[in-house]
Amino acid sequence: MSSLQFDNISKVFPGVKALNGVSFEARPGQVMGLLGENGAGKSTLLKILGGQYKPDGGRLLIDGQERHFTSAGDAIAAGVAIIHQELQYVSELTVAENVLLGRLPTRMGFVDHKAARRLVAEQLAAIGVELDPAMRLSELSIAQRQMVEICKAVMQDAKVIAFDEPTSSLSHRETEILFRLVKRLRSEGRTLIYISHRLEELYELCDACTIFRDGRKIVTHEVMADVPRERLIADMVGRELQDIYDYRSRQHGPMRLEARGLHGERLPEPLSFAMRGGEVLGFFGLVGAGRSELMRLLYGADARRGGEVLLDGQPVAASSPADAIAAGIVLCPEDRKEQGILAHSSVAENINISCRRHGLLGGVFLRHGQEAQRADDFIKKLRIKTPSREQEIRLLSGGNQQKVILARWLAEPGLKVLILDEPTRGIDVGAKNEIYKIIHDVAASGCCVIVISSELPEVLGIADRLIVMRDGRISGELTRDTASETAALALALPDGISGVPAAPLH
Amino acid sequence: MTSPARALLKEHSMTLGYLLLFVVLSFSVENFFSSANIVGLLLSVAQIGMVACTMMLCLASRDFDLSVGSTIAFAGVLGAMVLERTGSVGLAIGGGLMAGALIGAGNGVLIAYLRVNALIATLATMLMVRGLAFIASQGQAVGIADEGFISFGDTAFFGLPLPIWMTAFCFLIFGVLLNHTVFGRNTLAIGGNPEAARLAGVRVERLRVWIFLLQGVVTALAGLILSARITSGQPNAATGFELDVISACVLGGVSLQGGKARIFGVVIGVLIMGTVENVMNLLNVDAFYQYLVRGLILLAAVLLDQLKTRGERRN
Amino acid sequence: MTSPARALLKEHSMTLGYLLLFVVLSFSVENFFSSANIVGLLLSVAQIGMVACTMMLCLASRDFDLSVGSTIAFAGVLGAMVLERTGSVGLAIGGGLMAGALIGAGNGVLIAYLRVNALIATLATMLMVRGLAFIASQGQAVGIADEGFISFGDTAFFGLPLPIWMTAFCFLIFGVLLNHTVFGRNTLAIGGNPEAARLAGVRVERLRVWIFLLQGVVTALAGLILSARITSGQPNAATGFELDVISACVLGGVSLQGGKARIFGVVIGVLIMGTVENVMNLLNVDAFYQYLVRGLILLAAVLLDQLKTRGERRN
Amino acid sequence: AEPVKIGFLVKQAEEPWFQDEWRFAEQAAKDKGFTLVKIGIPNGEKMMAAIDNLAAQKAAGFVICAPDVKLGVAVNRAAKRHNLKVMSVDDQLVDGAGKPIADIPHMGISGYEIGKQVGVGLLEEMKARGWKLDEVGVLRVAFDQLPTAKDRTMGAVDALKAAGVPVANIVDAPQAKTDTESAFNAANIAFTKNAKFKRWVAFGLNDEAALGAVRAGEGRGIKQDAMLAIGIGGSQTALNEFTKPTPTAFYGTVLISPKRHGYETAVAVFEWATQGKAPPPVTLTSGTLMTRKNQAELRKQMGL
Ligand SMILES: Nc1ncnc2c1ncn2[C@@H]1O[C@H](COP(=O)(O)OP(=O)(O)OP(=O)(O)O)[C@@H](O)[C@H]1O
Ligand SMILES: Nc1ncnc2c1ncn2[C@@H]1O[C@H](COP(=O)(O)OP(=O)(O)OP(=O)(O)O)[C@@H](O)[C@H]1O
Ligand SMILES: O[C@@H]1[C@@H](O)[C@@H](O)CO[C@H]1O
Ligand SMILES: [Mg+2]
Ligand SMILES: [Mg+2]
Repeated sequence: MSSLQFDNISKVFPGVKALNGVSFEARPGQVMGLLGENGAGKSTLLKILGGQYKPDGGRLLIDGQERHFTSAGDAIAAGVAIIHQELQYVSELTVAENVLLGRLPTRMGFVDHKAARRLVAEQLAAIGVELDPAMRLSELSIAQRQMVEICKAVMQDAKVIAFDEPTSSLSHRETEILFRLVKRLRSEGRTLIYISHRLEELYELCDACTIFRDGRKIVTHEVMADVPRERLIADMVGRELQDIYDYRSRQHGPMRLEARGLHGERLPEPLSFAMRGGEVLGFFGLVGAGRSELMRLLYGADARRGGEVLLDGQPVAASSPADAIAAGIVLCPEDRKEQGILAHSSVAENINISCRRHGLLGGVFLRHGQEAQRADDFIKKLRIKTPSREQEIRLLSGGNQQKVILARWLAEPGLKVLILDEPTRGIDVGAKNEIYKIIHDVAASGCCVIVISSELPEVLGIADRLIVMRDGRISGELTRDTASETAALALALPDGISGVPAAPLH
Repeated sequence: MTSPARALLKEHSMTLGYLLLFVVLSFSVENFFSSANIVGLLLSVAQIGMVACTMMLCLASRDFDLSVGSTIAFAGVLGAMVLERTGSVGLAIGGGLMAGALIGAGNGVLIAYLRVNALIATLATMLMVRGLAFIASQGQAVGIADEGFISFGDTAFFGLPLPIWMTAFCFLIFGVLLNHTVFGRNTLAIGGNPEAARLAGVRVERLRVWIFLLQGVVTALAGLILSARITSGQPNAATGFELDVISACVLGGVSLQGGKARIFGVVIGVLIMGTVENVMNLLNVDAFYQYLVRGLILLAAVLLDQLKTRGERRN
Repeated sequence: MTSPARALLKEHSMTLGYLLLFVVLSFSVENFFSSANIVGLLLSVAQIGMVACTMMLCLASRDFDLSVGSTIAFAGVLGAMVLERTGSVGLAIGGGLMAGALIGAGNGVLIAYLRVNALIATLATMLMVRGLAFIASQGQAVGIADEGFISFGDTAFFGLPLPIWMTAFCFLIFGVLLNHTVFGRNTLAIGGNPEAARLAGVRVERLRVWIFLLQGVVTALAGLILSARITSGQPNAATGFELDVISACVLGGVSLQGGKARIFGVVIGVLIMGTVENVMNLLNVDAFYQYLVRGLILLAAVLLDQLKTRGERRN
Repeated sequence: AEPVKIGFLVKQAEEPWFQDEWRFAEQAAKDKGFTLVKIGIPNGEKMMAAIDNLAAQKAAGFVICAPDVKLGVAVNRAAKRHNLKVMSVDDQLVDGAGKPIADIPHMGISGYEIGKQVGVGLLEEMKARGWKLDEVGVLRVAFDQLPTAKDRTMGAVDALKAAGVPVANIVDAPQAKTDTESAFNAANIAFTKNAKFKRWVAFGLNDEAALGAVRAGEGRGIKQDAMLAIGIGGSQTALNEFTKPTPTAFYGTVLISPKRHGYETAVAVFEWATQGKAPPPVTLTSGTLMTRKNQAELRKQMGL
């Protein structure tokens, strides 16, 4: 099997030095973790490895041999497989076709659909994923699509496999599967690269790690287990960070938001919950538990079959997101790319799209100066890494895009209820810490904050109270004092399954 | 109803809808259900049908081709001219097809490699090719006298003229191509998500050029057959043809956003277009009202399809 | 070069290119740079220019409108008929605009609420509205005798006829609308990512209906002005107009994928279209070669633009 | 017995001229007791479909104005195949070599001759106004993609040339489409290029083309006293000009009779199919110059 070496790699985009003389090496049978703040250049490095970008300088060596990839096909042919941060699938094709895209088996010139399904079914089974290879990707949940992507990479039988934040849209069960898979691949002697912002994961999987900051390599630790957590964080963000959740208990106000009997197409039964002003309410559950569905109903994004929402005792006629926003309820959606960003618009535009209606000149014209100022303020406040507010948002790193969407809602002046669906997905520790601070600040100002997260430590760390969902139902509620990983998981997992190894708490 | 049965019904609702329409028309419209009329109907959509096969691929790969009408005209004119000069049917057909291939490949290169917007690129070729057809023929129709060539247009096998067989053959070929070859699956992939296809090692640019090239060849073939049927190459033939073909595809469920195509749907789309036209003429509908009816039918068909997909989503 | 200067240059490269072209033509083509010719050129693109303003919005929101040509004809015919019956200029204009608004709103409702594919929906209205124009006028041009109405077509201010002022005014209005209002920004947003826009509080459906409605009104206005210019409402006016307008927009950098639009670009796009036509006629280019040249110019313009964006990406 | 069906296929159903032809053919159908089937055939493909369609309806024969005269062989073959009687109207069908097809009887105008009438009409009025031939610009609104359009305008050109108009005075204004606006734009440019002429005569393939030239002239101050235009057809477009309170530069139009064309051809095919009475091989109808002055009486004469 092969070793992988980056030698003095550089890549410049207009206004951004994404990589600046990065060198390190990954060996066969090793999992090399890559860490770094959002925009540090991790994904860019993988895109160079995958033949998507040409480096502006430096060399890429596999088994000591210099490689120049001019297309993704070259990289695949050289035995490199990449699982990209932004999922790359074709929704109208089947699981089997997606997995074998570009390499469909043929018989006498015709696609051998049966063989394709069999091959993929075998591989899925080997990994431990239950999926029908004949289903179309459009019918699957994001997590399932992610598993398909992983299967695709594994099936290339590559010598070098790189994972770019593979767990960001997986929940517990799939994460387990993935971990097992990574360990197996390592034992087969492949060279693995693993990017994640979740330190627990890195500790569990990686043998060594390399830390990036601002496009530069800071350090490579050859033995991951020896490096203390604080050290990793300090290397990454360039400063010390104590408790990243930074929980502060607050005084809760009177009852503020009540959802009564919300009923929608994908929920088996009507759901209700209520919360006080100043409260941070966590929603936990496995993928597909129905948390997003519930919040979309509340927000007016999906058609309601029944139920009502009361805000400060007054019914909110939210039949569309616009109505909800007008009432002070905002939602930061889970699927950033599909539902969050206006890809070709600028950072400033993405921030101002909603709140600008308050500051119109004569009720009609935009105040460009004010909008620019607001954008700059948020870029500074949330440390959004962008060459300017005019940069197209799609050119930002994933984590920074997330911050821009968050800024969009924090800019709402009449904010009363802030719903965050997986807000820290793909966000670095430093930025997470900032987001948690913001969550607490917003709550402290008397707003309701709802946080959906599949990261158990996170919800436990920041929420005052936790609602757990399972199969479209609310399966239980935990207060901050009674909440623990085991308690939450017991409520989230299907009956009869227990003994799930809990990730170590910080 | 059991779920697979329902799925099947949904899958083929358009087909069933068309069959129903067909039966109703057979009973209500005089002369509709006669072999002469059915043959006439099929002949009237032969060209559209052939080109719809490749247009389906083109749309499925998220592209667009406005130049087909001009290509039909040019291939017909060229074929007729070659025939006039050389008297060789082989050369005439070869020349026409070659021209189609070149036009298609040109479109493909412009769009795939030079990244010109497909609408503009093919609008430009549409103009240029039409210009060439006029220039080559000096604006005059080029007559065809060769009986061998003309027989392509009207020789019948088992009661059906050759053009109908050719169209059926195209549907077969391209159906297989779409569903059972790597070419077809990759076409859907680059339409559904070009980036994903590229990252999976699909040679996106090359594939797109091939699709356009095929489209050019098939369109040229349609043009040659048309010229045989009307015994002349006409420089102003098939104006507006492109919109008819695209409509037939979209009626058949091919998505303009790429990534979705079903050959069966396209067959139905083509038949709907032809049937409407045919019945209106049988019923002697006033020319002005024909516009109205055609618009309404088009709307009705997509609305129906739309309601179906909506209902589906609800379930 | 400093970076902002370069950015500015890049931003306006199309404009600079056009200005260069203009200067070159002024020196090389006899009669080109004369006030009479410039006025004629501007008049010849007045209708296209007006409709391009709203088409820009339509494309920016990732929609498409093929019905504008028919709407021009229908509004003109209707205006002329109302004028004939009532003798009231106000009613004629009001009626025409109202019809345009209805057609536009109809398109909008079909597309936004009933979710019919925009190409098919507007193709259907294109057919139906053209049919209505023929039916209303019985296929005959409807004469206009009212001097007040006719004066809309030829009264001149500061040397420029009213239609040109109207077009300039449209560019101004829609430029402001696009860049300096929520309406414009939201239009770009729904074109860029409709789902994200909806979740960000944009009332997507309503906005789309408004865009089409505006398009209908402006198109009807263009139709009325045209009828004043040619002193009759002609049911077969402006065929093929839709493609001209869309081409002008795309030439001006409006993306068919939605989300991108610049009013300045559209102005340039419209001017390029008009200038090419104008110069070819001044140079006495043969009608058949005009097709060729028009295609080539179209290609050249987008290729140039394309190369520019590519160069940019390389840096 | 079922009534006999006779088809009437025209190349541009939207054109007023063909609407009129149809109207008169309909009249004939009523008078003689047959059924008329009207189908528009904008191109060769649609034409073939329409003939098949007629056969399916068991029609006995049809009258046709084909989208292109060279479609003659195809029309003939299709008619023979389905055993249909066929007669051409307006435009005479020819074979691949350009020779008129003898089997198909024809009634129509000669585009070239009509064009000549336009030229003669212009010459006469110029003379009446005392214009000097070498000082007048001649504007040919051209649409040479269409053979009949070329025939007509070249007929006019030839008539003018024969009378002594200098070739250098003849200016082409190619229109992009056959509507008024295209003619307007084309004429505008021609005026720009030839500012030296203070007086103009103009013509085109139809009334719409002539009208575009007139409006363009007015926009540049070339009004009724400095310009003369004659259209072809005698359509509503022309009549609208004549009803204006003050005369415009739209001086006249060569009126051709849709009545004879529509009525007589339909009857001829009907009688041919039912009584075996073959129509004469060629009947040419002539045009008449219609102006503001003689319009009422002329139209009455023609039964319009
Ligand atoms: N195509 C591009 N054009 C311009 N800038 C880009 C492009 N791609 C990436 N960048 C910039 O390069 C820098 C590195 O981005 P990259 O995606 O590699 O970060 P990352 O480390 O993967 O971050 P994250 O953890 O948020 O995914 C960022 O500042 C980003 O904005
Ligand atoms: N577009 C869709 N089409 C069909 N079913 C869907 C779709 N999106 C979600 N579902 C299903 O609806 C149910 C609830 O999904 P939802 O996204 O609300 O869950 P969640 O708890 O938020 O999980 P996640 O972590 O994936 O966001 C799941 O069974 C899911 O598979
Ligand atoms: O095409 C013309 C038509 O416009 C009418 O003028 C009659 O003759 C035909 O040739
Ligand atoms: Mg990344
Ligand atoms: Mg969710």
